[in-house]
Amino acid sequence: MILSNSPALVPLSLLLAAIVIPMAAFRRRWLAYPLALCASAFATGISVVNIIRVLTEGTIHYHFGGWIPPIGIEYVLDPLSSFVTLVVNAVSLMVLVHARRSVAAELPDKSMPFYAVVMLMLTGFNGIILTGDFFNLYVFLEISSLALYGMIAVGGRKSPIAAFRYLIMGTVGGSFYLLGVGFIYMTTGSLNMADVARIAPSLHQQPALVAALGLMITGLGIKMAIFPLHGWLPDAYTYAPSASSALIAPVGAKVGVYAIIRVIFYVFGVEFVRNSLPITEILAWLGAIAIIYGSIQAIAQKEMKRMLAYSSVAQIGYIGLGIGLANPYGIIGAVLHVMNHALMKACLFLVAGNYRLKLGHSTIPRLDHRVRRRMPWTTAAFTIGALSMVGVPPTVGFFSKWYLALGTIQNGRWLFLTALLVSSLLNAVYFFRILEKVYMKPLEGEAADDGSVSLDEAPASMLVPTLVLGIALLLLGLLNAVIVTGIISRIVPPGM
Amino acid sequence: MKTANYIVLLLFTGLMVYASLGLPFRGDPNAAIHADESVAHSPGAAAYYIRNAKKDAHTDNMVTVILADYRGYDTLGEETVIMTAGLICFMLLRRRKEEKDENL
Amino acid sequence: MRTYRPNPIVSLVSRLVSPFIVMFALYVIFHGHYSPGGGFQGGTLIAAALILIRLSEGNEAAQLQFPRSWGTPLGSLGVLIYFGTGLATVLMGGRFLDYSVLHLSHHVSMSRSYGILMVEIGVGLAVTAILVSIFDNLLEGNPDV
Amino acid sequence: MFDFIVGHYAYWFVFILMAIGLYGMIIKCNLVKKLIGMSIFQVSIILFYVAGANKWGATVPVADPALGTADPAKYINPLPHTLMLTAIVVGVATMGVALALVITIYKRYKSLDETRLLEQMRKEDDTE
Repeated sequence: MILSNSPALVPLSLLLAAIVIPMAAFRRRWLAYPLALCASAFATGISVVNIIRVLTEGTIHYHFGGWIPPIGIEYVLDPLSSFVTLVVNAVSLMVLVHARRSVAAELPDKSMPFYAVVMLMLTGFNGIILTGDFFNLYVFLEISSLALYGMIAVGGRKSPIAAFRYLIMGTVGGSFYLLGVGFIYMTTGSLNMADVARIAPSLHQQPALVAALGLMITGLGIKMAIFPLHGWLPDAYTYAPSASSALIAPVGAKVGVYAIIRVIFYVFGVEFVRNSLPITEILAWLGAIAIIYGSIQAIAQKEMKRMLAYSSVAQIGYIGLGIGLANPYGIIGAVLHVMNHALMKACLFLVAGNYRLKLGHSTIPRLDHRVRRRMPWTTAAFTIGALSMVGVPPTVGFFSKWYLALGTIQNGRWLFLTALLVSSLLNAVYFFRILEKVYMKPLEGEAADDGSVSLDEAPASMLVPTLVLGIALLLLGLLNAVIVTGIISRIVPPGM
Repeated sequence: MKTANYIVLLLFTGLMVYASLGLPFRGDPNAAIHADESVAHSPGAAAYYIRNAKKDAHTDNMVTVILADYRGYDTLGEETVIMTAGLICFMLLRRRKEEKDENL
Repeated sequence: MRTYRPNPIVSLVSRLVSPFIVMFALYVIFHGHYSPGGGFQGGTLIAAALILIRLSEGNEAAQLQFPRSWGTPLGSLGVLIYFGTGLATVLMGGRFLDYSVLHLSHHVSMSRSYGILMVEIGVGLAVTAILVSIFDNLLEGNPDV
Repeated sequence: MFDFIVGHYAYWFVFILMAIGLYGMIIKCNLVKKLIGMSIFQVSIILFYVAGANKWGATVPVADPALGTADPAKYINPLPHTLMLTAIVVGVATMGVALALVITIYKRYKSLDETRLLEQMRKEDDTE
């Protein structure tokens, strides 16, 4: 029974937790956290089962209510969706383990609704990833967006403004997507993605279908925060509470990326897209601009969370570039970077959270070598994360850049290759200035108070997930070939 | 910034007018959304609902049957959306007991 | 803090109308199978009746009718009714929300009909409770009240 | 030509509404006016779907024993109506959250003007 319903169980178990938490934890606040953790762990377990099933049995279709697709709603479990659900759930589980202390410190009286909203956000993400129906995707997109607005707005004094700006942008995005679905439905008469993929080629560049493609990519681009539409991202990540930004940053924008990959490569197909609007070309250019712009902005920031937010803009640029190249290496690089960036960003945001808890701040100019003495393990995790962001070989960050570079070479786009190389240098600038502060010997005058610094590491519940993610960055880098040949190479859509 | 927004607005309106050229005539019973069978020979959902809703669920109102049965999962999502909104309002606006006493 | 002055006409009319709104709402929910209507529409109407009392009689008096603290748990209960129906279908061996396996009646189609009714009741309860709770929370957060 | 106008004028009016809503959302500075624009935009999308569901000479999608259910041409398309019920609920939920945010912002800053709010936010950033 669990096996035959396994695709649906991932979002449903999280949804059940979201329903039960407000009832069970209304009087007993302490129940909220264990329930959320159990649901997240269960969802991760089911995602592992799903990926094994996909690798052995091939693509699995799950029909809700037993109705076949154009009539009812279906979930599609293929290598891409099973891989992305596993990444989203595993990273969120790690961050949730870490979140207990920082939620208790920052949102002491709001823990019950906070965990329920986190569960709803994850329900929305998993629903978006697994669904094979356009309108169902919209519903789950709105669930996750609403939950994101709420999670951002519970922060400090400035967070409601950031959340409101995100809400306006996000609603424009969601409505554009819904309008695009309307055009698709009016011209093809179907809401099922596979069905539309069969019908669309016979309609020959119908204006309404072309407009639908443009509207959907714009709408999802806002959710993904690709360069000119990224305005909501830095404020939202900076002013959200630590636990929220650590949960949102690794996986939040990736869902938009995933939906764009689905729409471009699996529904309309590369041929249709190339002949109608130069969407892939635009995405590649925007990606390249975002890489440079985000990196330069990140250098200028003083606050660690804000710096990481701008570096997210740059990293999403890499993914946009990979999608825009529209060749097998580009897709492999983009999907691999979805996983890598989720792991790296989670690791770095957890480090920022640890610093905030123990030092009371995460401002870059105020970090110095004493931090290394005081929190050696956290600093070690930070070092691995930073090296991975720069793209130093044994870490995962190197391999996705490698595939993206191969993709640019295959298409002969030397300008994009230059952008990739320059951005690595810029990444090195903004991470090494922190590493320099932490590792270099102090100046003569400051050496006096060296002895007074004692070991004061973050508590185990926060340290363990940080270290697990740090080790995962190294380990998955070494196992990279297995992942690419085993799963990601099967993702490359047909006809490419 | 303002000019950029006006340009976005103009672009959007232009795109919409362009798109409307390809839309089927309103009320045309032969349009793709009303069709029995799509171009790719998959069954057309709307015609199927009209024919079979009464038979399948013993219910006259087709909208109810689609809402709760054929596309019931969408409606579960809809309930989840409104529950999310309720929880967020609760999280943002509900004051603590002590705070309330101070204000009174 | 604004003071509340009762107005006899407003009070009388809203007290008089409110039960009829609730009755009509129940008709909309339960007659949704045969005429336009359903859980969401009916739930909104019940919420309108409750909010009408809150507006005319003042927030304190209305607490006797539907206490503020019920909103979130009752809303979750409504969603749980919907979810539970789906879970029951899974436990009976069908796909999620496949009401035909519930065997509520001899005929498969009647079984589906009852399944739809259960779901609509859940929707109505959730919408009622959550709309009232959103109203209460907006009122509570309002700096001028 | 005239046929084309008769077949499409409803969509054009909906697009005008959309442009008005989008204007309110991205150009107006007052937060509540933005929300009014958002509401107009969402309602215009609902109208777009419902306009597309129309069939000349058909009736509401409630099975009528006198008409039977064998001929789909006798009932208008029920699917867009169902989808829009869901979209209405999503709009209501978004509006609820947005109003909660507006109340919180007003409580903290005593202003609803976006440019002034952003100015104040940057000023607070610098003093920290």
